[in-house]
Amino acid sequence: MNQEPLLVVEGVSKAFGGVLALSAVDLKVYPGDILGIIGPNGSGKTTLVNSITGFIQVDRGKILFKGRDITNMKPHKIADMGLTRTFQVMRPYYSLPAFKNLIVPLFSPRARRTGGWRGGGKMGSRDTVAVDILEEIGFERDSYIPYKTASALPTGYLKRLELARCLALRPEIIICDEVLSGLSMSEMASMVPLMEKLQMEGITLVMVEHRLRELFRIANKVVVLNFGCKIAEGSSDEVMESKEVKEAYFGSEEEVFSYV
Amino acid sequence: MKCKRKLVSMISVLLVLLLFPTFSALAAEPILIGSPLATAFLYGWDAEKAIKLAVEEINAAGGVKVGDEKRPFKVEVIDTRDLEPGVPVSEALLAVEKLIIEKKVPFLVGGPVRSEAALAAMPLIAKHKVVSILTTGALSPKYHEMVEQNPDKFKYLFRISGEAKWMVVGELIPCLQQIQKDFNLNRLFIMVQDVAHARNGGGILAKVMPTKGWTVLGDPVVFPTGATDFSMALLKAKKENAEVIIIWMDMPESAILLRQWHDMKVPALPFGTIIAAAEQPGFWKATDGKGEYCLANVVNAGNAPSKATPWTMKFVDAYEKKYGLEPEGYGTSSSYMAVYVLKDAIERAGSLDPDKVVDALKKTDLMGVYGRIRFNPKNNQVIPSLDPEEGAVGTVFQWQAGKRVVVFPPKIATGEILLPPWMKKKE
Amino acid sequence: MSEPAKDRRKERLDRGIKVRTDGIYAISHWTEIAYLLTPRLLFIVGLLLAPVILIPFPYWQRVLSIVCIFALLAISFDFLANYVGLVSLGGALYMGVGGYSAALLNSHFGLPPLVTVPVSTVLGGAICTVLLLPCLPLRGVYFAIVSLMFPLLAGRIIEALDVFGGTDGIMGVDGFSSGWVEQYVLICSVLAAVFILRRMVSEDVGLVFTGVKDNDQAVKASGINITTYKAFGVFISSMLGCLGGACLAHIYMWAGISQFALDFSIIPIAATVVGGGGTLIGSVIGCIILVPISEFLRDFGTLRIAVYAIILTAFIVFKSEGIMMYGTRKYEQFERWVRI
Amino acid sequence: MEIIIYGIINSVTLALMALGFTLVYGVSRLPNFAHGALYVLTGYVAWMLMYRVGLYYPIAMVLSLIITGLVGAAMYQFVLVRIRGMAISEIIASYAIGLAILEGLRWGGLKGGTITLPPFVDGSIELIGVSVDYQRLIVVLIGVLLVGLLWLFVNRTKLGLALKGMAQDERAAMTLGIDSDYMAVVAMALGSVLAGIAALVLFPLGSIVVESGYNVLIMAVAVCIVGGLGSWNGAILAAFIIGFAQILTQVYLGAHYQVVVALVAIIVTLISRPSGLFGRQKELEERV
Repeated sequence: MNQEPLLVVEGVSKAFGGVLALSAVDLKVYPGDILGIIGPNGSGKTTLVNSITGFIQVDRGKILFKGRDITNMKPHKIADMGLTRTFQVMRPYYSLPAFKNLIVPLFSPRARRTGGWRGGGKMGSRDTVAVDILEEIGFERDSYIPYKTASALPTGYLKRLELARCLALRPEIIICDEVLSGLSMSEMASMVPLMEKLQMEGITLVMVEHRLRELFRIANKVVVLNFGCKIAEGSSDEVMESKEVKEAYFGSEEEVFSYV
Repeated sequence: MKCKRKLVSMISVLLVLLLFPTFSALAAEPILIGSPLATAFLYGWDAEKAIKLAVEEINAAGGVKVGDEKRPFKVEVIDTRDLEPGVPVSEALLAVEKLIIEKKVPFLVGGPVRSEAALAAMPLIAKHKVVSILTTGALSPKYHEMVEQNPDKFKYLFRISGEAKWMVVGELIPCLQQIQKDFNLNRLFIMVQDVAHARNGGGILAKVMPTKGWTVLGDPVVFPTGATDFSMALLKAKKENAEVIIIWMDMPESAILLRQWHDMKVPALPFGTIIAAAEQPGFWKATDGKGEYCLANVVNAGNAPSKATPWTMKFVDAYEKKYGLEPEGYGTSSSYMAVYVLKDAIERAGSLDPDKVVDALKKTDLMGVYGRIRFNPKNNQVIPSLDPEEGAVGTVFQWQAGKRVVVFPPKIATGEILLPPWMKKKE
Repeated sequence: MSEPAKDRRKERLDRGIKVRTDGIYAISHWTEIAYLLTPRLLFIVGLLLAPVILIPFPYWQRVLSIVCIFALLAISFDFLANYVGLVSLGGALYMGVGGYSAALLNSHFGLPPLVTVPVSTVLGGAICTVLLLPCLPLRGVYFAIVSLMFPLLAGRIIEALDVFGGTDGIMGVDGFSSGWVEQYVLICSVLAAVFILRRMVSEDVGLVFTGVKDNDQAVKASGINITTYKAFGVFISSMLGCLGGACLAHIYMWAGISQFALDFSIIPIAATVVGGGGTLIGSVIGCIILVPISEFLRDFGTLRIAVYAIILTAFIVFKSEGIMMYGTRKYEQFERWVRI
Repeated sequence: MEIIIYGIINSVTLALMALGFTLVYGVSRLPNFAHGALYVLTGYVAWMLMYRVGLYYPIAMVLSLIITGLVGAAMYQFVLVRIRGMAISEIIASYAIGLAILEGLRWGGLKGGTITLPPFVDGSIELIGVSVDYQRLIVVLIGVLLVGLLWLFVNRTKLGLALKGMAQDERAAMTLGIDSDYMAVVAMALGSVLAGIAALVLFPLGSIVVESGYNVLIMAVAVCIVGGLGSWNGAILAAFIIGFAQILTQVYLGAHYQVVVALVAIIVTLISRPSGLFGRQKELEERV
């Protein structure tokens, strides 16, 4: 991969009160990557996501997206450039049917510029486009599921809904904050091919995860955070072998296997 | 969608609307007087009591002679709420409209009380050709100035109580001159409330007094309505050796000012041009007697016991007999008088026709509770004077040993101004 | 309704006719059409005819105008609170800005009421939006408190600076050419506001507003600037308030500091609570109920406010859904006890 | 000099007004907008007991405090508990109750500003060339005493510690066996009593009028917001900032800007530093 990196994070630091949540984290994401970010609880993963997407202001460091400086830009501007994210705590618009949840992103300037999903132009109303996207992401089109109110959907569908919300923007990068956690085995099993499919369609994915096994299967590069510092980077195998990771993250070897 | 409930509620509202006005339409015989007053506040309730007293007396004496028949008065009091905090003036206007449109009153006696409400009501009252005599509250000179500018449109609007300009030029300044002569005091400190008439009045004083040999200490200190702490201004007055403090506030909190003045022993005579708290008989109790030596202007004679005319004490006694206390705020005697003036005008006009009554009112010349009542033909404002034989006299009194002693104008005075013991008479 | 027993619960079911009228079958039979149209027509025709019905009671015609002004404020509050998620306790700000701008336009530039009302609606809306712009990032109680402060402050500033006529206010504003113009301008505005807004909130834009209210993070992440939409919401709602204020200024031929009075902030909220928040029509119904009550209670002086407050508390605590929601439920559903 | 002395007096006055409000909010996250009404109620009840019933002043004071405490507790127990957590409903309902109390009192005859409580000690004293009446000194004294006692109560007694626990994390406190509803009732009663104490020491300076209820509420809210809602240190600091700012504007700008100062302080604080001077990060997230 000799391309220009799509997303560059340089020396980003962020402190809450006296606690250093991120200290000088570097990151490079290339087009087509699936980058995994792992780390124990409280290691600053979500803070990193929030910093990149502009939801919190960083203290130091620089974030570049497609060569443009997006450090501390407003979240909606960053999303408008094509860098979207999902939320760890899913909060869909519960009172609305699933497909209506997508109206909001479809109404955004970016979605209107890019002409909705697929093919561009005025391909029917936003409702049809929304159902198309949901089908894309695994909602059965002719079933009642896309029309069900969001509050009645199971977790698996809610996670997909989060992804669908990102897809509606036709993003270049999706940063997935724990889309796999909290899912049942079968739900996860169908989620992994979905991620791969998105990669095939040319979307770069950054996945922040707890579930190491599935992540290692799809990620082509993994970054490990601990106490706000990057302690390892590389392919999944390299990371697994890394001594720092084992010591800092997993503790002892027995625990590694019990965890994975 | 929706709403059997809505239907039910709408119908019931309509029903109530249909039924309500029929009650009041029945009594046609008496002559209705509408009184828009802020009945929960001083200047409202005292006026209400006075108007009712006058109506009772007139009816007991047989009523009003209109042409050949004798008809009684009937008062319709309505709460304008215009002195309540947070209530818009439009409420007062709605109340006035209710009197005019629904109760169909041909005459208004009383408020609205607050100056801006009274001013705002002018076009409305004029539009309906209702004869109105303003008796309480509003002191703004703008009221009769508007009448003067637009004599045709506003010819129905009279004011029988005093107004701010005369109070300053005709009463306050001469009274201060007298104090200067008697006690050799000449350092003046001005405290006013943040309302138009008070600020204007304070401004005029600050401009005029230096030409009369007084030293005015700084600009008037303006307090917001409802202020409860006056110590900073009092300290300043004390530091700058003020000798007379002019207070112009129509809020009850002014009692606090006087308590603070007493507690701090500020060596200056408090002179309330308008000082709502001190006007009331209950003031002595409210301040535990700390308001002694406070001077207050109650606009018209009769609001405190005096011998301005033979009628004055008669009114004061009747009021005290009926309500158990002496007349209260500055709108009391004028409200009482307005009913009699109206009766007089109706009897002379011999009809209830507004234009005829207006003409009769303009020719009023009656020896009343506070002197000779005549209206200035140009602006329908009662003609003021320092002599009860000449016009409507004001009253400045001083609290002395729990009593209100009238000290100005000299013609009706019942006592002398006293200085508080902690003030030394200058030589 | 009897006391709920332990072994049974209340079940609510949609009425058959409600279900039928949800879809295309709504036009299949006159009963269905009537079911749908009656309440709406009742509302529209009732409001439109009200001035005519009230001809014998001219005073109540005027009360109707006041009802409409409060209704505009209540709709404005309801829309902003329940669709945009900004609880504004400062309806009086809109009222005052609208009133002052209409009065100034009329007395300084001599524009007739039918011009000043729309102009000051838009102008006032813009002014209020600009004033509130710095507060838009605040949420919930904090926005509520700041918005409550604005009208108080505006009144104080006019008082202290002695501008726009100071405490006397602006007098000599032209009235509407007749009572009919006044009433129908107001009634049509209320109806238009209700139906346009109800349509708008169910459109895609409305969904974005709902999104801003429910989950602004997700809206931000969807590449939408929430401040723009909040500002837009404030603009719409302040336009309604300013419209009311402008009309009030012309009705009473006067504008003054007391147009920033607390009543203009409190009564619309009370009406919305009583009528049912989030329905827009509910707030109008609330005003239709509360404002006349206030008139009946006038003879009792300040007790009126106490009664008002008690009604308000009772509704908030015991029937927080409001009359409108309650009515809708009764109209569309029936209830029965089932054993469990 | 007088700026300092009267600044302190004014600040302590504000702190007294705000203490009850911030206590209730701190413990149970309940913005008690009936605060001003409870303030006036205490003064009125004390006056009634003294002049209509004829009790001794101290007894009347204690009794009126008890009554106010009960009213506050009842208000929570019967009304506010049903709408816990819905902030806007809480504001509207408590404000409405306050309104009902205040306007009911006005209707029942509390008007005109002719009734007042006697000062504890009459007279005044020269303090470094500035004359101050004793009552104001007592206000400062009681204010300081009250803050001290409150601190002791919160940090040294079981009930106080429970309240503090509630204030910090209601759920955690519940898991530790603290009955949160009971605590909220206690806090509400305590807050009402604090409002009552403020009324009893402040009313002798003025007269008992309904309007003071609204003023006290505005000032209490202003102080608490500037200081950070629920933060006691913040409230006291904010009372001093606003207190001195008011005195300074009164001296240099004019008394009618006093309220403007408070309002501007609120708006500026909320816009620039939404959590107030002493607010916590968690609250910041709630607000912005």
